[in-house]
Amino acid sequence: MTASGKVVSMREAIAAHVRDGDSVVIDGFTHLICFAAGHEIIRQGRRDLTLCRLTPDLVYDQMIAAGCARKLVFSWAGNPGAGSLFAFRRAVEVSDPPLEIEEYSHFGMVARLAAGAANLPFWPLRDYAGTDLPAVNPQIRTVTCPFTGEQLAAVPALNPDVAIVHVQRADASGNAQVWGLLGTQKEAAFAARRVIVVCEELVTEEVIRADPNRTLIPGLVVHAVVREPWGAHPSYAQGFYDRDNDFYVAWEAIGRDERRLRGWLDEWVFGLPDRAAYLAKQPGLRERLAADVRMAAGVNYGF
Amino acid sequence: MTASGKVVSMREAIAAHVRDGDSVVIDGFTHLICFAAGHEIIRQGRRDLTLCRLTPDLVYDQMIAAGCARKLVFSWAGNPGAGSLFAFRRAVEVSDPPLEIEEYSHFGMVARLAAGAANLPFWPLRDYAGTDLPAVNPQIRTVTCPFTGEQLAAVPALNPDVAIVHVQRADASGNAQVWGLLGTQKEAAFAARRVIVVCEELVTEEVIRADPNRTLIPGLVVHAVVREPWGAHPSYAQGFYDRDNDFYVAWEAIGRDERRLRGWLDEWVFGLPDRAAYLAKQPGLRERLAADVRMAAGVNYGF
Amino acid sequence: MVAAAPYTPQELMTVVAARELRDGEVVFVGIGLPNLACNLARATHAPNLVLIYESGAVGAVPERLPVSIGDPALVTGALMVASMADTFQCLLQGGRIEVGFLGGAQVDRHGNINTTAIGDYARPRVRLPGSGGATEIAIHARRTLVVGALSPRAFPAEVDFITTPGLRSRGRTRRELGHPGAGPVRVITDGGVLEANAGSGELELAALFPGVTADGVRERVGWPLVVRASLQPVAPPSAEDVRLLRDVLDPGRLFLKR
Amino acid sequence: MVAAAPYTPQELMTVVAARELRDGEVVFVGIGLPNLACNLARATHAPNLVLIYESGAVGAVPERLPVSIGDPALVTGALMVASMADTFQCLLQGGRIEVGFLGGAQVDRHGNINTTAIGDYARPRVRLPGSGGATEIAIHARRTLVVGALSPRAFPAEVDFITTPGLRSRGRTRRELGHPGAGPVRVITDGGVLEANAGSGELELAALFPGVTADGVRERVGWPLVVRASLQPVAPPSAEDVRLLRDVLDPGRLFLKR
Repeated sequence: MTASGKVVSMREAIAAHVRDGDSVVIDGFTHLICFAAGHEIIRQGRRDLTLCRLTPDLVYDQMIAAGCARKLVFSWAGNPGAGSLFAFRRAVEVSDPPLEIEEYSHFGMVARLAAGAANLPFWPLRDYAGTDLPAVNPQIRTVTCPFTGEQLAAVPALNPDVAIVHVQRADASGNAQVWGLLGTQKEAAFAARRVIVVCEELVTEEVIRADPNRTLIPGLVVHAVVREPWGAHPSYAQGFYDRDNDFYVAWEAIGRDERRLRGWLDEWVFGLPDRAAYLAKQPGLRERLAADVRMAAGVNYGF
Repeated sequence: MTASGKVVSMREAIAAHVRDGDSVVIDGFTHLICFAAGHEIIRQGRRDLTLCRLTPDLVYDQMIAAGCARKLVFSWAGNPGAGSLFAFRRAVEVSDPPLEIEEYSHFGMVARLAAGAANLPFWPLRDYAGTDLPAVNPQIRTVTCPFTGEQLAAVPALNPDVAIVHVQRADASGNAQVWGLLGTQKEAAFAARRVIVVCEELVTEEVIRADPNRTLIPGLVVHAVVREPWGAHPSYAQGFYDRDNDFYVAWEAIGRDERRLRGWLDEWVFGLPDRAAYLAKQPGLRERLAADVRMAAGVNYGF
Repeated sequence: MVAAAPYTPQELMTVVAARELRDGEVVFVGIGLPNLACNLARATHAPNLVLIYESGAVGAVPERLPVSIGDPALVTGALMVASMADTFQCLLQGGRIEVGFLGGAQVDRHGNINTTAIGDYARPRVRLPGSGGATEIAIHARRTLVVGALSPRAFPAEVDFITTPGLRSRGRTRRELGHPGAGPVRVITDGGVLEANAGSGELELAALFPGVTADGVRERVGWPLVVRASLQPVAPPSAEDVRLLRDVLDPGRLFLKR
Repeated sequence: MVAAAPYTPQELMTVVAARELRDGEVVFVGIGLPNLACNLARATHAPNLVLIYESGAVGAVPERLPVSIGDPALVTGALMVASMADTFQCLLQGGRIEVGFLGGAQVDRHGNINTTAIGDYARPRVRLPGSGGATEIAIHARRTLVVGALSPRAFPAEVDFITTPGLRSRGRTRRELGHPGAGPVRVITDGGVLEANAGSGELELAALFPGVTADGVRERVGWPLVVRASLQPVAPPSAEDVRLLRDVLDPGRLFLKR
């Protein structure tokens, strides 16, 4: 795959790589969650997706509300620091049929993605004994150590059809650099069959090569590169913009009311062509959330 | 443990933390191999050590020649880019009793240290089928996946008594930052019962905190911090000094001749009190090997 | 004598929780009130606490109260950002965490926590967020602290769903289950402190807040709570504690009710 | 016609090895001559080769010939430094490597490689360095190339010790052993190219260097080597190839004998 062929618009990336019925990870642990990709998936009307992530967050709540999801694979489904994901809760508590769920703890989800990335069928961990999680999830099993005879928990590899990872910067081949919290971006990218890298800045290969220890994902596993500044809002990008906590708090009232949520989707997702329009609709955003400057010094790679 | 109490001389660190009979990892994959620590272990006359590392390199050859080692656990015992480790070869081919060996491939050794770091008793990997390694090493076993029924290779955790890791910079608490090749420094430090961090530069905590993504080893697992500039020579430290390839080449002739090797140890290890004296004895070293400047730009950690 | 500052039970609960931490300890910090208590401890008697968040921030020194456990303020100035795999495998499973600090939706007689579902799992009356990292934190931390306000609903005799194992889970002890940590040694509530009885595997009332009676606590707990013969007194928060909580740590009242 | 440059068999072997690589491929580079061949390919027909070293350097563009696979020149200007765990688990075991490029001390009839010991393992006549990453490279790379000079000792019918599995190991095929990669599809020697016969699992002579006869190769191989009916001709190195090898890539003759 030539590098230049990888750089596409979000619309093109989603159209080419996300299909009805796919398992999808839009990764990010609080940090670098690509809302722009989730909104484009909603706009393109994808159905029957299996959405996977440790922390579904607001974007999966929006995708559930928009009818994209058949199943959720997760470990913590809340509105971080603010409360509930009400579309998720309705889908589990009252919808008929309910949203299918497959549930782990964070460590279990990290282990599943690590196994997928490593091309191992399972991952061993010391977890779950005495809890009710294995009783409701037959994918949590045990494995016996061939050296000590100990019984450990085991979870199966997660190899999603598509991983969408937002990063601070990438080159046209998809070599991607991230700093701040790393989520499971690396594991998701290595585990997935198709990888879309979304970046705040599209940089030259020289920028990447100047600091190779910052590269989290090599371009050789990446299928599409999308430049989408502020594409993670209301999540954040360290060094670019802060989390929009006001929106997370506001989502409580929006999400709780099904009609209001529908109106929000109509106005902010279906009613807009792309992320540029989403940003143009919020003129004060940059001033309110743009990151302060706290530069780290560089290091010497000479020899 | 208070931070200030951790900063000691190499002599103190080895005296306090390396004991006869210990299993020891002096880590580093070509990069950042702490010869200064190996020489101090020789000077202090440690015996019956189990030396563990993927690539034993010249420093383990020297330690074997000096009689420190009872056993070697490894995956590639050569003089990288130059030839053989002759003290090792003699110890296996002709010494009576021979040096005990326990042998894996690189992946197996990485997996052993990863298991040790993660407090797992074993690590699964797709490896070794069809090779003779399991026949000579009963620690290479198999494990069956509880999901697919596949049989995978398994290696046991390696939890050395002591890990000695050389790094570019650390603070007084042992928070250590590394760039360039990472070896298995992180895994060795987390796997070991006692950890000695040896640094090119002892920096303030503020330097570490300015770029937290560069921290490879947190101080909370570190027992001693030694400031030892050029402590990895003839190995190298990216951004500080190049590998002394001339010495690696010269070692072929020194190592091949047992008497000459003994003479080398007398002159360069037993005959010197410490690394400062070793450096003083090689006045042109800095000029010959000091690294060029190839600075990476810093990144923004603001929010 | 200086008059005690006026304070709410929730504020005292947070202060008492903070007092449980010793300076220099390595703490795995859960979301919500544990986060606030840890940052209060760091601002008062324990400036060298090493705060570790499941997001991978190690040695965080947040300049503002982190809204979530993935707040960017946890990264800026931290000692380390670990990958989540390293955080769970090497730091937590590796036995490096001295204290796990959790909030709980429901805590039962044996210290088991339910943050998964109220009612039937398949069709719950209330679907809660789930484990997050709590399951493994409570298994691996050398000791676990839990903080939560008393109510019969929050403290049932037995939780509907064990998300996070306590002192005894479905009849099996931690030793039988192979859990390395001591489990929930103390549960700090807004009326007093419950403490583990290692023999019975039950939580018992060990300390009372000023103005609260043992019966007042028992009314808000769903099992016949054992009350220790000699209850420890609990000192009210200092004026400085209250000032820090209200003016510095949580001025926006994200966690503390007015 | 331009006269062919004078060259040594070792130089031609290196050039032929380099020709096996297609531009843009992802190559896991072994120590020694493979390293030289990969860097020659990158300097000639395959500028977009992605060179990956087991040390963790990904997309290396060394400004000098790396002396070892952990040379600092592999890091400066690389696309990525991966941890060794990620290099072996995610890149290699993850199936991301198109070509594994190995040198071998001993290669047998079935392409098995011995880099462990000549003679008895417990008390070897010659103790070799061991596997390094070769065992897993040959298992996981989609195809493996091996480069090594012919001699009866270097090409025995059966190796004393299988460090690295070939096409068939102790009677079992790669499929039976569950190996994902195709194994050693070609062994480039200083007399010609041996190629895998998928049916028999044997290496066969498929191409001859100029001036070398099939019998000349058979004399230096320890089993009755199958010679294909139609042998491919091997073009001599270009003057530019020879210049690059001698003046640019290995001026110090670290790998190439004079």
